[in-house]
Amino acid sequence: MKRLLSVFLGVLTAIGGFVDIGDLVANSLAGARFGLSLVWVTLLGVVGICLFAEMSGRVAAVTHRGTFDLVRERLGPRAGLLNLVASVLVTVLTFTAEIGGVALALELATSVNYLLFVPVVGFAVWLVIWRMRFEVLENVFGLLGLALVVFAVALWKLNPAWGDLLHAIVVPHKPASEDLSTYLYYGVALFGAAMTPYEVFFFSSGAVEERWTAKDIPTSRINVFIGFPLGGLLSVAIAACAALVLMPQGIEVGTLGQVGLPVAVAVGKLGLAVAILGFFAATFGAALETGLSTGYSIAQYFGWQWGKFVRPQQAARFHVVVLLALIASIAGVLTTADPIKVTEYSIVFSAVALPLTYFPILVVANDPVYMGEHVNGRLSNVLGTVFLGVILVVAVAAIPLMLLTAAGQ
Amino acid sequence: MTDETFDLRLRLLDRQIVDPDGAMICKVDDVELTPADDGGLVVTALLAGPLALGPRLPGRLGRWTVALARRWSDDPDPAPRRIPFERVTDLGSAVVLDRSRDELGVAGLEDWVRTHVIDRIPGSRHASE
Amino acid sequence: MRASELLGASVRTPDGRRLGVVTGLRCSLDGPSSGPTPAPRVRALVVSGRLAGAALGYQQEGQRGPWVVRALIRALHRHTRLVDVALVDRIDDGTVLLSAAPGEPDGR
Amino acid sequence: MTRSAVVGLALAALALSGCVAPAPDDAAYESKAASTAKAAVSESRTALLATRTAADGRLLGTYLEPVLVDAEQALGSVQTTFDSVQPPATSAADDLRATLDPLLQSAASDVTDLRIAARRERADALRSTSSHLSGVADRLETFAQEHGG
Repeated sequence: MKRLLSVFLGVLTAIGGFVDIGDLVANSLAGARFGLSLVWVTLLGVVGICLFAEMSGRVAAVTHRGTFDLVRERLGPRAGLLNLVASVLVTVLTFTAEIGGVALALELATSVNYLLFVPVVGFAVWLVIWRMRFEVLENVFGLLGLALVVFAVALWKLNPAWGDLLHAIVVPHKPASEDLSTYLYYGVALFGAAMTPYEVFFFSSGAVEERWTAKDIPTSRINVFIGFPLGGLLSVAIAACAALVLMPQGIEVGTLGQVGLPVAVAVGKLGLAVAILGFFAATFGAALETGLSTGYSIAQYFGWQWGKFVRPQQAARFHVVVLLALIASIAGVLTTADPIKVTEYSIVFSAVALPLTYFPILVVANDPVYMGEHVNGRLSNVLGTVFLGVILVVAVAAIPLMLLTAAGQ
Repeated sequence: MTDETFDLRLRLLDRQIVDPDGAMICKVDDVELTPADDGGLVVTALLAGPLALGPRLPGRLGRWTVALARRWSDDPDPAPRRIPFERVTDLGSAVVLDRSRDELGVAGLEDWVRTHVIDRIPGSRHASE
Repeated sequence: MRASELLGASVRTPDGRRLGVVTGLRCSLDGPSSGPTPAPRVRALVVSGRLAGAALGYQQEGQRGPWVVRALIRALHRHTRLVDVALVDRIDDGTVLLSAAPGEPDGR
Repeated sequence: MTRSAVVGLALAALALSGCVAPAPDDAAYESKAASTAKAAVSESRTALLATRTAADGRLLGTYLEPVLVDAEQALGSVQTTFDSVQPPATSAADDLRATLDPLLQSAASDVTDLRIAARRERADALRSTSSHLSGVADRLETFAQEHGG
């Protein structure tokens, strides 16, 4: 019974923790501009993240080594360092976007300018990372993130023609008014948002934090294969709400306030309050994840002690790295650069960095000396190879598309 | 490791080093090889730290890493931190030693950061709640 | 000597022919050590045309999938051979000089 | 740094700054005008949707103001960006500007009025300004459609 409960809790936190500022912005943006014609990209991305999160969780459970530990081992110190620098830059950019997102959520709840919240938010993020136990931190923000289910409620209340909705998802049509390059650019952004690399660093390092062993692999699979797709459905609901309420009005999403408007229209005040809570939890949780992931990656590359399962004193360099990343992110938000724009760039650069993370995981998951009987099966390898191809194409296309479309304008 | 032979680069170099309790110490940044009396080259020590990693990094970055580590050190002729191979008790997904980090005295930067930054922040000595 | 001085070093025969670069060090676990674990003893240098991808592990037996990656890496390293460490004469600034030419590639 | 890297960085910086080169001909100017009108429609309709939802009692009081402030600022920057483009020296370009500029100004001032009325909680002012802004937004939309946006 207790075990069942913990599995259930794991699934819930996986759902609630799936969406972050990148998913919120990218899905709402794409929904308002392209209707449901890009939902297939989100679904594809969800399959990809399930595949690779399961692989990295399995690798971490069997070897007790985090992703970057293995990246350096397989790519060597040179290519590993290049990989580290690129991944850390993207993760810190995402960290900045998440902190901006928390502050924007607070602005919507209070009418007070978001910049005034930034120092407080930064301090709160640090305090939680410094003091709160890993399991507590993961569960609290994962469960609160479930508040975003209100987007699904809103969609249901909007009572769309479900058949047409499904048809638009299954048989996507690019709106005639949009260029193909713009359509593809937003596709890249959605893919990057769904498959953000930090999620894998966090997931695998989290497995080590929680001292998973090979016995925990089934639990991990349930979390991933049930939790992530349901979390992905929240992303789709956000896109569908924007498509139903904002698109007919010609509204293009550029603020977090616009993302929440469909909920107010469909559900009302209480629903909106829940949505704001969801924004807060999703971005705050993701801020913790990105902050920790920065520390995980750097510490794992250099072999330093990392993690929240030891006292901060015993992982001094790890905590200093997290603190420095936090300071950089706070400074980034305080430049008054629009957090929504920062988010858009962070997900496109995530798409560029995807192969750096996913390729080494695929290789290590195939190493029989490491993995023993838990080595990748044929299905994982066939899908993994297909996705590696997709990821490579997306990564190569991302920057040219960005330049060609002037970042989707 | 049941293989009859294994690749040193694949199975030893760049691998995580941990103490008997699993606490992370450092990476195998390089490996010291010594010609053996009865032929071949034998691993006599694991090398760690910027003076071992630096030479493996490309061009200017590598040279800067080494130069910086030399400046940081009090020793007039600094060498990488050396862990004699006798300390190794297991070679698995990590290299396990029979001593803790403090007993080995191999983590200069960690100690410095701990004393000068982390210990000054309240709560650093307590586990998370 | 450090392992990193060998890895990536180019390998030449006495008559000056370049065999390739050292991409790996084949070890057996039977070297002398006063500790609980026998020390790895380098038996042979793995010599291949190029360094790229050699650390991914596809030159060893057992690492099979994914098929595409394996095929690619094996194609890159199809001229891989093992050179007995006893053939090493001296190591000079990034070059390993052999005392005699080794036999033909072992086909792996 | 190699030259290709410099060029790459310059291109990236150009893309990131989102700035537009001075419009060289009528067609480019027209397309710029159309996309400007489209952006203005988006911001005006956002303000309208938020105001209407608030009037229905479905929006939190704290939520309306940031949405209106954002729309107001965005309209301001949309207008500034358009005005910074040097129009080609043709009567067609002058006509475009003469039609679009007053609409942009009107939309911006309406959203400002909405923001002020919202803070003062003046329902009547909100209603009358909304209906005016609604007309402006429709004209902006027509303009955008006519000019291929």
